[in-house]
Amino acid sequence: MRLEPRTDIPLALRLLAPVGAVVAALALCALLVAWTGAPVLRAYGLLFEGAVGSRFALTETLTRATPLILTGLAAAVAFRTKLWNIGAEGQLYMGALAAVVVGGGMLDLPGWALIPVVMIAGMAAGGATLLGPAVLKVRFGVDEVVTTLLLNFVVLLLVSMLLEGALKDPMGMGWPQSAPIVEAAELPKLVERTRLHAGLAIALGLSVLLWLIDSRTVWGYENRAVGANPRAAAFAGMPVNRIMLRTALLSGGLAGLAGAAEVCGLKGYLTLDLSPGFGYSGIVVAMLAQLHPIGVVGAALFIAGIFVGADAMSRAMPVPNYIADVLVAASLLCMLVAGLLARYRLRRG
Amino acid sequence: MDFLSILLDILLSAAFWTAVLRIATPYVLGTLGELVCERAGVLNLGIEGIMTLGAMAGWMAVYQGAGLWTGLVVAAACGALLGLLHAALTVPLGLSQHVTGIGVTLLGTSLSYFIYRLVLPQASTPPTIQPFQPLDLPGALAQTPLTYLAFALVGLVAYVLYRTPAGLAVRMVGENPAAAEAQGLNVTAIRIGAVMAGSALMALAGAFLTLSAFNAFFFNMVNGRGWICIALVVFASWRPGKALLGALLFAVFDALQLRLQQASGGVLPYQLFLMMPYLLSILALVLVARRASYPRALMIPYRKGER
Amino acid sequence: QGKVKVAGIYTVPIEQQWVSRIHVALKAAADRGEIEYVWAESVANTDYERVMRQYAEAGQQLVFGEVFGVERAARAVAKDYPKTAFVMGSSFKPQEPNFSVFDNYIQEPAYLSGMIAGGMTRSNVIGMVGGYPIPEVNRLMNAFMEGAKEVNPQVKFSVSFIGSWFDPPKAKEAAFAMIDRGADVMYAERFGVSDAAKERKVLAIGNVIDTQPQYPDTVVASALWHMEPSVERAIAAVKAGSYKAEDYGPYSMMTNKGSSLAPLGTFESKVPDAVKAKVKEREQQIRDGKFTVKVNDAEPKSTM
Amino acid sequence: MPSSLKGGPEVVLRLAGISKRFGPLLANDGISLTLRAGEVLALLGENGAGKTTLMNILFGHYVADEGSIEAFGRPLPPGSPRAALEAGIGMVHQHFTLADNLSVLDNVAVGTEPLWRLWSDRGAARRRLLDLSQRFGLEVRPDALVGDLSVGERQRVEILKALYRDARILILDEPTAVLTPQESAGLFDTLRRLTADGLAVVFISHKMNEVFAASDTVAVLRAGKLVATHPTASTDRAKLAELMVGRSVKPPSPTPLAPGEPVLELAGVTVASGHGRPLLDGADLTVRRHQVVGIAGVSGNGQTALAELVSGLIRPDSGRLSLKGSVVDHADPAGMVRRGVARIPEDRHSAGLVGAMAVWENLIAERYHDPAFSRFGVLRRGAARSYARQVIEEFDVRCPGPDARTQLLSGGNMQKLILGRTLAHGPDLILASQPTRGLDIGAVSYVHSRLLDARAAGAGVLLISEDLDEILALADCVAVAYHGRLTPPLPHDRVSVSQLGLLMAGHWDILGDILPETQGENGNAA
Ligand SMILES: Nc1ncnc2c1ncn2[C@@H]1O[C@H](COP(=O)(O)OP(=O)(O)OP(=O)(O)O)[C@@H](O)[C@H]1O
Ligand SMILES: Nc1ncnc2c1ncn2[C@@H]1O[C@H](COP(=O)(O)OP(=O)(O)OP(=O)(O)O)[C@@H](O)[C@H]1O
Ligand SMILES: [Mg+2]
Ligand SMILES: [Mg+2]
Repeated sequence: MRLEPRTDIPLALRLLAPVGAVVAALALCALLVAWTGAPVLRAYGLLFEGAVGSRFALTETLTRATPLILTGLAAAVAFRTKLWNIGAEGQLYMGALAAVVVGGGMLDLPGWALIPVVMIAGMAAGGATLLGPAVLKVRFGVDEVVTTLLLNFVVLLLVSMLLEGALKDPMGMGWPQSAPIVEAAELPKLVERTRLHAGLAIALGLSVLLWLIDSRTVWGYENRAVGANPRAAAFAGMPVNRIMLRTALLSGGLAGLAGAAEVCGLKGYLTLDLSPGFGYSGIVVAMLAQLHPIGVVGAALFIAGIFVGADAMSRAMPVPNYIADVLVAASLLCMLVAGLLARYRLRRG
Repeated sequence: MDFLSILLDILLSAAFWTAVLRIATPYVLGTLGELVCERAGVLNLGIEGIMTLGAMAGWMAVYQGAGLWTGLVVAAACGALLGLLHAALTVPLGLSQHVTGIGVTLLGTSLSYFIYRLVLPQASTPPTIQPFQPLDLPGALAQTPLTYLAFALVGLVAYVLYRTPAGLAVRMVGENPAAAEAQGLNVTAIRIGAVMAGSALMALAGAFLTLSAFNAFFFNMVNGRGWICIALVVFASWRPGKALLGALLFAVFDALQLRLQQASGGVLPYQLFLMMPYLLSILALVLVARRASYPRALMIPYRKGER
Repeated sequence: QGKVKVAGIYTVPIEQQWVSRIHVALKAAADRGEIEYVWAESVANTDYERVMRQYAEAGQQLVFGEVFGVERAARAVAKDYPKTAFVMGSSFKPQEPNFSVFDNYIQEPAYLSGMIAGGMTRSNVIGMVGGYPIPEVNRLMNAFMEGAKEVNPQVKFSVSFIGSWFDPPKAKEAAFAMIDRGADVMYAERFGVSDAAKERKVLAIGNVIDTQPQYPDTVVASALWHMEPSVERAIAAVKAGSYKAEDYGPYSMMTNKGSSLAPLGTFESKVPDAVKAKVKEREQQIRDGKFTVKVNDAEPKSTM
Repeated sequence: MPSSLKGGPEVVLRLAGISKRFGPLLANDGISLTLRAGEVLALLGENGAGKTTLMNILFGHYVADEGSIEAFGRPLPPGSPRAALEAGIGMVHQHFTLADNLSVLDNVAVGTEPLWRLWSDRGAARRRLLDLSQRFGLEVRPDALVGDLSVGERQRVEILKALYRDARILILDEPTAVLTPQESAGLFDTLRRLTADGLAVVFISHKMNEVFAASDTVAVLRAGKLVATHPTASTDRAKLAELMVGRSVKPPSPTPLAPGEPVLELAGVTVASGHGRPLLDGADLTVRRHQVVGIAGVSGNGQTALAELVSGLIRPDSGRLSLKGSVVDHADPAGMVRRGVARIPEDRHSAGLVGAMAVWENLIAERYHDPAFSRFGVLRRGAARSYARQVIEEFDVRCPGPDARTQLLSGGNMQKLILGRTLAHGPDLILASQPTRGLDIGAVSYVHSRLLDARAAGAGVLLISEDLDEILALADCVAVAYHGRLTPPLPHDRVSVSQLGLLMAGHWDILGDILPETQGENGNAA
């Protein structure tokens, strides 16, 4: 058996593939659900309901998708240029750190001015965090997969140190958390009485913007060239190192923005458990989207929906709530296979 | 006491080196496992999940009445199984090794938790087993059999890689799969085999945590050790001997920070000490980076008849 | 049929000592047939608010949990569901009308266990390994240190934090490191510490839960937390329709049987009588309200 | 053993009706061939004619859609390189299949022992390798890393790989494409020794002189079909060329032109290598308008450094590089393009083009900052596409259109793409580094005529090539590179191939005979 690339992919197949993937994942996990003794069909009904079945479910899915879109974009822009940034988690925390510092009352500005400043501060901090590994890569050829990965631990410890030291909330009763940001720095809610905040709008706007940059501008062109063949790009006269560093700033910036948006839109202050691995999930999101900025939105919504839905399901049934992560993982893997089967056909010989 | 004499004091104590060997063991096993996968050209970011599954499955087997060694076999088998999943997706299908690996980590971790909770729904104190005991030997030699096993495996893996036809085949498919195929080797089978073997080693690293270092399974117990192994493989320039060295070095940093943290009398934030192993690893990477020669086909999928 | 519907929302697995005390108390109530109990564990703080709402929407009458990382959001949810009773682990004040707070105020038995530790150490070095220096941990460590110093002014403490709640092998290594440097009594805030003590044949003091059955020759005493008084009080109030926001903190104290010093058990005969007498005296004073253990949430430091 | 009807040597290989499709493309169309022991069969055909595909089917890399293969009278199971190896077929691939990080011995021995054996007998393997290498005059160092070897040495390793497995049929896919003349000659020597032993050889080449020098039979493929099979002796160059491309191909004939002012001058340029001998060592060189200056030399004598220097990828450590009379201080690729240098890189796949990008994107790669192609950082895609259509048309790049992925172009068309990118703007200096390597004769003649057109239009051409025929056909004068040094320019009509060969080997003492006016340096350059 071998795989043969399809020359053109029928639209039906393109649409059917993700559906098939989800069905396959659900079928696989049905075994686990059945093992717990819960009725499988009802469980999946509840999953669907929990993900999109109500205004509340929908806004929750969107809320959870927001940081995923941003970290997904962070991974996508970096991977496009073959900068393997596995450190979005750390960059996210650095962005959040900057947000609580800048948004914590240091500046006395009205909301329309303060929010952009805080977001940009978050981006700057995230970008600066990735700049280090990028410089090491460009300068000394140090593998960035490893440095960015290791920096995640360092950043988390740094945040922990600051939360127990300089940034500790004096009103926090000793709990390691930062003082809350000022009200002017809070992102407005998109829907009343839900958690959905303007971070989603920022994320959506950025994915469109990045898509335009990628496909229409000199920047995007250079990024793609360097990603596909740095030697040829350098030969043609492109400043490869500068492009690499620029990409690092952007990618880290997007991850930092994810952190800032979580702080300003959702949480209001910084703790050590701001992110349940959004940085790592961003990689998954980006690759599911095949690094396409618009696709990132879809992939993030998908991952968020599965998680929120399965989590809700586990609440209504005697199923351990770890099923949510199992389902996300299974859907991811099935989605990868389905994407492949859409692009290739299976042939004998 | 001034800093230097404290340092000297620590470094000269047998207990320190006992701790180093103990701490190094899971890193040695995990790094070896990752190394075998990467030598065959497959990055395995599933390591964290595979270690978690190994820790859970090995422990669960023993908890259900199996012997400790049987538990190890069960862990290795479960690891190999997850490895097979990773390999099936990344080798014949050529899917992205990054994403598949992260997917495998997520799956391994969540599945372990799910199964653990399903089997022990009402545990409010983690149930325990009787783990491997340190051998009754003097000083740093007083280790559990698993530590000895890990160190023996370094030699074994090195021997297999450099002295057997199978090892040469593994290195070849990691360097240039097209060349391996032109020599009549089945690239797909060799890669799958290597990933499974490597994953079994990773699972042993996980099982060490529950069957030797401790006696119960905990959620989040692997705690990033797998990611460190990935860094150690790069540090080791994909060589088993250097992997051992890297794991020992990391363990030295870790054992040292635990001791310095106490000796510092709380003057410095404890996080600075916890950071030390990571920062020193990055520094070590910068120093070896120029000389590292990675397997050329690493992360590049090979599909027969495609170019 | 008057079963109260109760939900638990925990940010960590139910094996984590702190949470396990709530879980055990609620489970006991469920076993007695007083409540219907459901729970969600390992809920990330990002998701905490959603889970609270889902339980409230699902008609749970009483919700237990810990909101240390999500104080603001949790209180907002409570406002939105005034008919649901929330009893949450928190360092802050209760919030009218339905948001009650509790915490592990077990500094009293911790103080007493410190006295025993101070009396048992030969090397005058006591090792303490913690996860993170949060108030819930610091408070007990500080009380413990005070108690030890009362009995044994020479005693020195070695403190370290491992930066994780869930890494017993690492806690064990930290404990080994202390024992290597002379500690002969270990304060076991984390799982793993008692194992190190057992392996090295030194002593350990338990915390929050009683681990002497697992380590009969190692664990001398433990400061225990009992959530039962709080849980029973809340259930009764909900049942009676008289539930209101209040501070459940006192129900974790010794006077209300919310905490206790575990029986010495296997160490009954090994702890010097003088020490035992002193502890007994202090214990009585605490019960009588004649002695208060200071609540000190500052990060404890090594004194070596 | 059944012998053929004619009573000649035994038939060792029989391909019958081989067809292979790649999607819509019929790469091989009912091809039948036979090969006899001791025979050398040359397989000719344009780029993309299907030669490699046919050989890949024979060796089991691909599975034919139709047809069958017999080796030594037995059917060969399809799709298994292992079966092919076991049947005595060895293949030297068009692109080397060697692992750079492994030793020569490892590369040769891998897969020859049972996989589950608990040890490998490296001693025996080494003895066998050395023995073979001696027997066939293929000198190798068993413990050297392949990555450290020259292309010629790698070629030897590839052949040894096949011989090590007792190949009785050897397939060589463009084995000389990257070899120097000396290395090629060595290869053909070896082949003669092998065929004398009864080995049968299929060899693919674009170089006519090799076909005539080495083959007994020649088979020509065109667009997947076998169009002719002839004994080599009964045919000639022109006829073969016509069979291949379907039309007659004329060799280039440069018209004499008076050289103009200098466009490129190197004065005492040295480029250090980081270790040992410098890459370029006090090189002096002048290229004038209306002039083609050829650089001849065995690869590894400084040509790459010279090309990188003129491309702007590296800078001289000492000495001076001037363009059109002004010294270039901080050279970089973009600066060189701005100064009117057209650069044709040695390696079109990895340095010349971004394979994953569209044709139009590659065509503007050197000048996307030009206001014609971008404004305020936004690409003008329409303008770029229509420009690309123009270049495609003008340079006869055969591709579906400006949006085609560059990867899918054949080597010849990739080269035309690069020509189009660089020559479309009336350059002052053209750096042509191995411009026709691996191209078929149709494509070669196209590239040559383009270079000569540019020369006529006033450009100076620096032609770096390992193909002496090419240099002698195009260059007005030749400089030979040896150990990083360059001879003075030698007028092409005053120097012969054999003299060039001596100079390339370092015998610079003959310079005095060729250029009586200069004092022949100081004898041997070595
Ligand atoms: N793996 C493949 N997938 C798709 N098409 C292929 C593949 N390999 C070859 N082809 C097609 O088969 C045709 C023949 O290619 P092949 O490599 O055999 O040409 P060739 O005669 O060896 O050319 P050259 O002289 O340039 O080496 C090509 O035009 C190409 O379109
Ligand atoms: N992945 C692919 N899928 C489809 N066709 C391909 C692919 N790769 C190459 N081809 C086709 O193969 C043909 C020949 O490609 P190839 O790379 O062999 O060119 P070439 O002329 O041999 O190059 P070179 O001069 O470098 O040897 C081209 O016509 C191209 O369309
Ligand atoms: Mg070919
Ligand atoms: Mg070719």
